[in-house]
Amino acid sequence: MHATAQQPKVLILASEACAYPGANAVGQAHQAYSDHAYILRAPSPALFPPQFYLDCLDQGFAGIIIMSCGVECPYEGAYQVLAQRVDQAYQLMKTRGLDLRRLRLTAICTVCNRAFLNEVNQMTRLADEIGPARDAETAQAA
Amino acid sequence: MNHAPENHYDALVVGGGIAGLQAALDLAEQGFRVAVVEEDASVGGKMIRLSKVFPTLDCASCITTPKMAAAAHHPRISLLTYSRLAGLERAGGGFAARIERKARFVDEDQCIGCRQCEYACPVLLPDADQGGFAARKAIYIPFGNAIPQVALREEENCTFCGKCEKVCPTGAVDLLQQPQEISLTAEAVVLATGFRLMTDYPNRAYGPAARQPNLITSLQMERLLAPHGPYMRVLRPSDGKEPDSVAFIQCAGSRDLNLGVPYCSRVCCMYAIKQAMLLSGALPLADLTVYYLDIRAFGKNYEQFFQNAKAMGVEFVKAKPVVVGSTAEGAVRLRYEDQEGGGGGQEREHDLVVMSLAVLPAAELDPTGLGVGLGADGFLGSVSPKLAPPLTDQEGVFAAGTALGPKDIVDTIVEAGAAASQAAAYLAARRAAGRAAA
Amino acid sequence: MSQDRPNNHPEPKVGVYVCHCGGNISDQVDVEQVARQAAGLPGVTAARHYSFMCSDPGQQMILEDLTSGRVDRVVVASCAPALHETTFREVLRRAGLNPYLYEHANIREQVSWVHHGPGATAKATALVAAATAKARELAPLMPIRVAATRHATVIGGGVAGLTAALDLAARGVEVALVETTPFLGGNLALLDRTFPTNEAAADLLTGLARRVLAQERISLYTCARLTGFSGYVGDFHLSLSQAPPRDDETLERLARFGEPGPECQPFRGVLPVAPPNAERRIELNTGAVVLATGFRHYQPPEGEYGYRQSSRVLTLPEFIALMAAIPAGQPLAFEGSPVASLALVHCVGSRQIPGIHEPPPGRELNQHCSRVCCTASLQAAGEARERFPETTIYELYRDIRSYGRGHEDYYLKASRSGVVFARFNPEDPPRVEADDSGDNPLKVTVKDTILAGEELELGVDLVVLAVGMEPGPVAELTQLMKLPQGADGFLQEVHPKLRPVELASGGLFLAGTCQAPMDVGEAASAAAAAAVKAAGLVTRGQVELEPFVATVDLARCDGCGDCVAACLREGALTLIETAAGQKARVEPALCLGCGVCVAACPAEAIQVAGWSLPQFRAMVQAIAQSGAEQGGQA
Amino acid sequence: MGQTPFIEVNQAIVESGGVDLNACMQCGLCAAVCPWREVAGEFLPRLMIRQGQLGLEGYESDDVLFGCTTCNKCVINCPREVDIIGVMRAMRSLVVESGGAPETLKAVLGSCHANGNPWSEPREKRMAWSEGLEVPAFTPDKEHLLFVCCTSCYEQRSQKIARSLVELLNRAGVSYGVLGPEQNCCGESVRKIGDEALFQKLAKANLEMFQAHGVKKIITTSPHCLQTFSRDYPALGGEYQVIHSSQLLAELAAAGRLPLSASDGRKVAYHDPCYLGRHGGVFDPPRAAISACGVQVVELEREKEFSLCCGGGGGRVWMETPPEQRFSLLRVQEAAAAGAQVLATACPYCVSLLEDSRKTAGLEDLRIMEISELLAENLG
Repeated sequence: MHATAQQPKVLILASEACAYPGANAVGQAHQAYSDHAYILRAPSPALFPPQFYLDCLDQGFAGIIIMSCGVECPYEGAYQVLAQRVDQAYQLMKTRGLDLRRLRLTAICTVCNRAFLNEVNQMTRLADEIGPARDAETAQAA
Repeated sequence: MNHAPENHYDALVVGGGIAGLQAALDLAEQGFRVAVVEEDASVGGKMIRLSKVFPTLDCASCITTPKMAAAAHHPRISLLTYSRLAGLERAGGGFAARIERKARFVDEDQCIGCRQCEYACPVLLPDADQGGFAARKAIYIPFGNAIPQVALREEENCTFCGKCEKVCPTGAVDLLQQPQEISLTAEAVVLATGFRLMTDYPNRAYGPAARQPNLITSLQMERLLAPHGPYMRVLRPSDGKEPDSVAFIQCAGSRDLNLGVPYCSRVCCMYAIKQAMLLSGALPLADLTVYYLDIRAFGKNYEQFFQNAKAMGVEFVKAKPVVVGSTAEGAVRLRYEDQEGGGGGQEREHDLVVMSLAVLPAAELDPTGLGVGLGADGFLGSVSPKLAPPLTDQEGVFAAGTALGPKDIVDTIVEAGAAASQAAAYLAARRAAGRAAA
Repeated sequence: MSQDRPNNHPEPKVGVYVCHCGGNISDQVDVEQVARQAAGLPGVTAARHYSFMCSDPGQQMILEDLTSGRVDRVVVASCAPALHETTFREVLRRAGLNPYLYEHANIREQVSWVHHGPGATAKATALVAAATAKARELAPLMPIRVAATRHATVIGGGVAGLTAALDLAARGVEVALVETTPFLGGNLALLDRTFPTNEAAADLLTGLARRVLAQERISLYTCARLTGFSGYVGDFHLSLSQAPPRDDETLERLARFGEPGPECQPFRGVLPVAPPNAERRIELNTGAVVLATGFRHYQPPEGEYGYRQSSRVLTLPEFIALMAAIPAGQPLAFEGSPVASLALVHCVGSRQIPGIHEPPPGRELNQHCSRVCCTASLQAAGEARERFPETTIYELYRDIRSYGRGHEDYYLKASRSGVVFARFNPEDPPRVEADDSGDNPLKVTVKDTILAGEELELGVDLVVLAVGMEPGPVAELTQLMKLPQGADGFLQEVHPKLRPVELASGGLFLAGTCQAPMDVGEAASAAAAAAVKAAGLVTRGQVELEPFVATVDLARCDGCGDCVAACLREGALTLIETAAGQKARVEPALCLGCGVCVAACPAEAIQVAGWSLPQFRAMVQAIAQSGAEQGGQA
Repeated sequence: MGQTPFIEVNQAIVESGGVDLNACMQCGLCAAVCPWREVAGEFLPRLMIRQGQLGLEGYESDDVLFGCTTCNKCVINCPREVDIIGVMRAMRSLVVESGGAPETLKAVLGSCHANGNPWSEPREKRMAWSEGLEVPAFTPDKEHLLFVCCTSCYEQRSQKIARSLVELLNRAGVSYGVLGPEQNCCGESVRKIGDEALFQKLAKANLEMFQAHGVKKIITTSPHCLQTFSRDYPALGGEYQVIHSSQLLAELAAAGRLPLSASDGRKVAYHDPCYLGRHGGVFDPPRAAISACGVQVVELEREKEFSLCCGGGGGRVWMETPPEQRFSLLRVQEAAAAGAQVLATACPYCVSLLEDSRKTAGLEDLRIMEISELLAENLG
C-alpha cells in the first residue's frame, strides 16, 4: 500500500460556491497536486466553531486550509465572521503550543487554479516537513 | 421509460439528439405532453458519440446522459426510438402524424438489456458507433449508455441461426417482427433533425490519394479519444501504431464553393483544438499540427481555449493542404504552401491525419412533408433569423439546433430552449383561443 | 456519534456505488478495490462499481438495491457533485425514498484527474469512507415549498430584454421590464442594418416595441434603477428607484424625440413613454429575475491605434453612423474632406494576450473573442465599397471569424468588392501614425503574415477600429444581487451545457450579451431560452427549495440568543417564547444556510440541515483513519 | 522600410480580365495542387495573386509569370471558384502590352501576326501535312470542317496525327473537308500568353472564314482549339458544334463504322490532356476509342481530373524547361512504371512533350501515340 499512516494529511475546507468548484477546475485542467490533500465542501466555512479545527488537528491532520470565497462570499458578512473565528482558533492553538502555520485561511475563486495549487503545495510541503500535529504534540510532551 | 405512446400530445419533437431532448424537456417543464421521435435506436444524437466537449473538457456522456435520462423518466415525455416520422398532415388545426416504428426484432417492453443475445450472436460486423474501428454483433445494444437499453437486430447480416432467441431470458427476441405504423396527433411540431457529416472525403480537392486508412474523419477521432472508444487509447487504424505525429485538416469541405458548401461549419476549429489537446494528454510526445484558414474560436471562453492549446505546443499552420500519398510506413503525405514560415511549397508526413469535414444538412431534414422552407445553405429556414430563429414558415412548426445550420452544443441547447419557448407560447395561445371559443 | 441516534431509528443501510466514468476514473483509480474496501465499512450493505453510474443501467442498479430494501441510503463516487448530485437524488426519489439520504464522493475532479498511481486509489477510498460516514448520519429532509409569484422581472430593455419580456408574457406571466435609461433598444438601436438579413435595426426594434407596449401583462419602468434586492426564488422583493433623467447626454438625446411611442429612431432607440418627472420608489414582488443588461463597446484608451490622438481614428459603430449619415450618391467624406482610403483594424479590445498586450490602467485584459465584430466589419467594408467605389479599404485582421449563418457570404462579398485584406500577428499589431509627408494624413504599418511577414505601409485617411464587446456597467447590480462573473467579466452561467441560461442562485436567469458576446439572433434565442426556464418556474405556482437551512434542536437550545446576534440575514432567526422557555426559531425561506449561527451556538443546538457538525466530524474521522486502516491491512 | 501597396495595379489586373483577383482568400490550395510542386518549382499562384492584390513586385518576372501551364487543376479545386487562369492571363497581358513578353514567346506572337501560326512557318505550307493523302476541301455540302491544329500542320512528328485522322475519317466515310492556308491559329495559347489583341485578330479572321464557308460543325485535332471554339468564340459571335477527334472516333467505333481489328494486345495507358479533361470534361470517349482496338487499358494513378499536366499549355510548349522541371518526364516514367507499352493521348502538345521526355528518359520500349495513330494502326 502506497498511502500509509506516516504520510501527513492536509484537510481543505472549501466553500461550496467558489473554492470547491475552483478545486474542480484544477481537476478539469489535470493539474496535479499531493494526493494527501483532502477536500470537504461546506456552504460556508463560517459554520465551523474554532474548536473544530483543533479537533481536526488532534485527529491526525498536519494542516488545514480554509478556502473561502473571500469578499466574493455569497453570504454577505460571513467572510468577516469567518476571519474572526479563525483568529479565535489561532488563540486556542497558541495556548496549546501548536504551530500556527498549520491553519491557513485563504480565498479561492472558481478559476483560481494557480492560487489553489500554490496553497495546497505550500501546505503539503509544510506537512511533510513538520508532520501531523498529534505527533508533534506527543514529541513535545516527551 | 414510456414505451407505449398515447394518441395525443401537445408537441411532437422530431429528433432525439441534444436539441430535441432539450426542447422536449423545456416543453414538458411547462406542463405540455411531448412525444420525441428518433430514427436511431437510442436517443442522444451525435453528442453522445463524442469524447469530451469544448471548452470545459467535460466528457460528453456526463452532459448528455443526464438529459437523456431526464427525458426518459419524465412523466410527460414519450420517447419513440428506432422510429421515423412517415407522414404528417394538418388536421383539426393541429397535426396528425404517422410514425413508423421500425422492426427491432426485439420486444421493447420485454427486453431487459442483459446482452445475452449479443454475447451469443456469432456474427461480427464493423461497429459504426465506434467509427468502424471495432466489431459488434448482428444483434446488439447500440452502446453502453444508450437509452433505451434495448437490443436490436440488423436484418441484412443476420444468419438466422436462432441463438439469440434461445438465450433470451425473457423471450423478447422476435425474428419475424414487422414494422408497425402508429398514429398520433399533436398541436405543434419541433424539428430537431440535426446534421450529417460530409460522408466522403472531398475527392476533387484531395484526390485518389485521400483513400487511405490513416486519413480519418473527425468523428472517428472522437471515437479514438473517447474513454470507452474502440481501442481504449489512440492508435492509428492501419497498423495499431501509436502515432508520433497527428495533423488536422480544417475546412475539409467547408467554406468551399466548389464543393457546394459555401458556409463555415462552425464547430470544426474548436473540436480540432479540443482533439489536439486531448491527444497531447493521450500521446504526450506526439507532434500535433492544425492546418487552418482562420481559427474561429468565437464562443464563450473559446479564444482562451485556443490560446491554451498554442501554449501547450500545438502547432497551427495557416494553409490548406492536399493529400498527395502515403509513405511505406503508412504516414500520410501532405503538401501545402507555407505562407507564414518563409513561403514556398512544403511537404510533410503525419502518422495520422484527421479531416475536419463539413457539416451538411441531414438527409431527412424535414420529414414532415409540409415542405418547410429551406435557407440558401440547405438547412431549414427561419422566417425571423434575428428575433426568433426557431420560427419556420409553417405555422406550428418550429426548429432547433443543427437542423437550422451548423452549431455547437452550447448554442444548440440554448436554441432548443428558444424553440420550446416559442412552441409553448404558440400552444398557450391556441389553448386560450380554444377556451374563448368554448 | 452513533450513540446520538435515537433508539427507535434502525441502523442505516448504505449502498456505495463507484463509477468508472468510462476510464476517466478507472484509468487512475482501482475502482474494484475502492468498492471492496467500501464493502467493509460499517453500515455498508452493498458496494458496487459500474462504467457509467449516471447512465440508465447505472441508475437502475441503484434503484434495484433501493426498491429491494437492501439499502436505504446511497453514496455515489463519481464526478464533481455539481454534475450529478441531483441525478442520483432523483433515483432515491424514484425509489420512494427521501432524496437527501444521499452523499456524493468526488473521485474524478479531485482524484483521478489530479492524482496518479496507488495514491489515487487510496484517496478515493478515503473519500468514499468519508461520504459513507456522513451518509450514516443523514436524516431525511423535506424540501421547502415556497409559493411562487406569477410575475417575473426583466432587467434591461435591449433586444434580449424585450424578447424575454414578450416570451414571458406570452406564457401568461406578469412582467416588469426595467430599464435604466428612458429608451428601449439598447445597443441594437446603434446599428444600421443587421446581418445576415440586412433588416434595418430600427425596424426590428419598432416591431418589438409595438408588441411590448401592446402587451397588457408587461409593466414598463424606464429611468429605473434597482436599489434593493431581497427574498428568494419564487418570492423576490425588488426596490426600484425611478428618477427624471439628468445627465446631459440623455437629455440631449431626449430633446430630439417627439411624442413617445414605439417608433424606433435610427441610432437613438425607442422612447416608449415619457420619462418620469419626479422621483418615485417602486416595490415589486417577483418570482424570477431575467438579467438582460447587455454589453458595451470597448473604449480604446488614448493612443491605442492612434485613438483620440487623431480625430481620424474612429470606432466601428462611429464609422457605421458616419456612413449612414452620408446621403445616397455622395462620396465618403470625413470632416469635409474625401476619404480615398481607410484601414479597418480587427480585434481591438478583443483576443488580448497576457504578455503581449498591456492592460489599460485599472482594467483587465479582454482575452475573449467578441464574436460579432468580424462579420460586422465585413458588412461595413462591403457596403462601403459598394457605395463608395472610389475608396480603397484595407481590412487588417488576425482571423476572419464569419462563422454564422450567411456570414461567410459577407466575407466573399467584401473580397469580391475589392476590399484588400492583410493578416497580422498579435505580436506585431498595426501601427497608426500621423503622416505629414504623404498624400494621406495617416500611415498604417502592418506586417502581413500572408506575405511572409513583409511590412506594408498604407496611406489612409481614416482608421476604423472594430471594437470588441465588454459586459455592460453592472457593478452595482452584481453587488446588490451577488451575481457571479467569469474571468472575462461577463455574468457566469452555472454550466455552459447543463444550465446555460441559469445563475447558481435559484430564480435568476441570463439573457443575451450580459453573459457573453452574441449577435442579435443569438441574443434573442438566449432570451427566449431564459424566458422558458423562468416561465416554467413561476407558472407552477410554487417553488421547491433545497432544504439546507438552519434547524434548531429545541431540547438543546437554551435561548441565549447568540445565534440571533450572529445571523447575517434579517428575519431568518428570531427568539420566541415557548412553553419550554425562550427558544431560537428559523424562517426557512429566508435562511441563507451559511451556518454562521452554528459556530456561534455554545450548546451545538443549531445545525445546517445536511451539513451538520456531527456529519463533518464523521467525515474528518473517516479520512484521518482511512490511510491507517489501509496501511494496517496492506 | 515597408512596401506601399499600389492599388492601381490591382484595378488594372481586374480590368484586364482578372475579375476574380480579389475574390481570393489566400488559402493556398492552388499552390498545393499545382503541378510545379512535383518538380519543386518556384511557381506559386497564391503568392502571385497576393502580390497582384497589393500591386507589389514579384509576380511579373518571366520565370514566374509565364510558369503557369493553365492546366486548370487549381481552378477546379479553388474554394472560392477563382478563375486563376484568368488572373494569370490578365497579369501577363499587362506585361505583354508593354512589350515585356519573354523572347521565345515574342517570336511565337510575331509569327502568329505575320503567318497566322506560332511555328514561324510560312502560311503557304499549312497544308504540307496532307501531301499524298486524299483530303477533301471543305464545301457547304460537307458536314464537318476538320480544323487541324497549327502544330499538326507544321511540326513533323505531329503531322502524323492529322494524317492518321484523315485516314480514319475517310475509312468511316465521314463527310468532312478542310480549309487551306487561309486558316489561322485558333489563338488559344496566344490569349493565355496575354496578347489579347492578337487573339482577337486571329479569332476574327477565323470567324470570318467560317462564316464565308458556311461552317456549322467543327472537328478539332487539338483540345486547345476545341476549348477556344466552344468557350471563347461564342462571345465573339460564332456558335459552332465543336467536337474533338477522339470524341468523334469513339462515336464512329461504337457505330461500327471503323473496321478496327480488336486484337491489339498491348498495354496502353491514357494520359488525359488538361484541355480535353479538366477543361472540357471529356474523360470517357477517348478511353472508349482506345478500348475499341482490343488493347489492355492501364489506368495511371493520376487520371481524369487528377491528371498530371504535360507542361505544354499556356505557351509553355514554346519555352525551354530544364529536364528536371518537366512534368512530361514524370509522366512517361509513371506510364513506364505502370507497365504501359503505349502512352496514348489526345493532344498535339502532349504528344510533342511526352515524346521529348520519352527520349530524355531513354524509354525505348514506350511509344507515345495520339489516339488517331493508335486506331489507324489497327485499321483492318
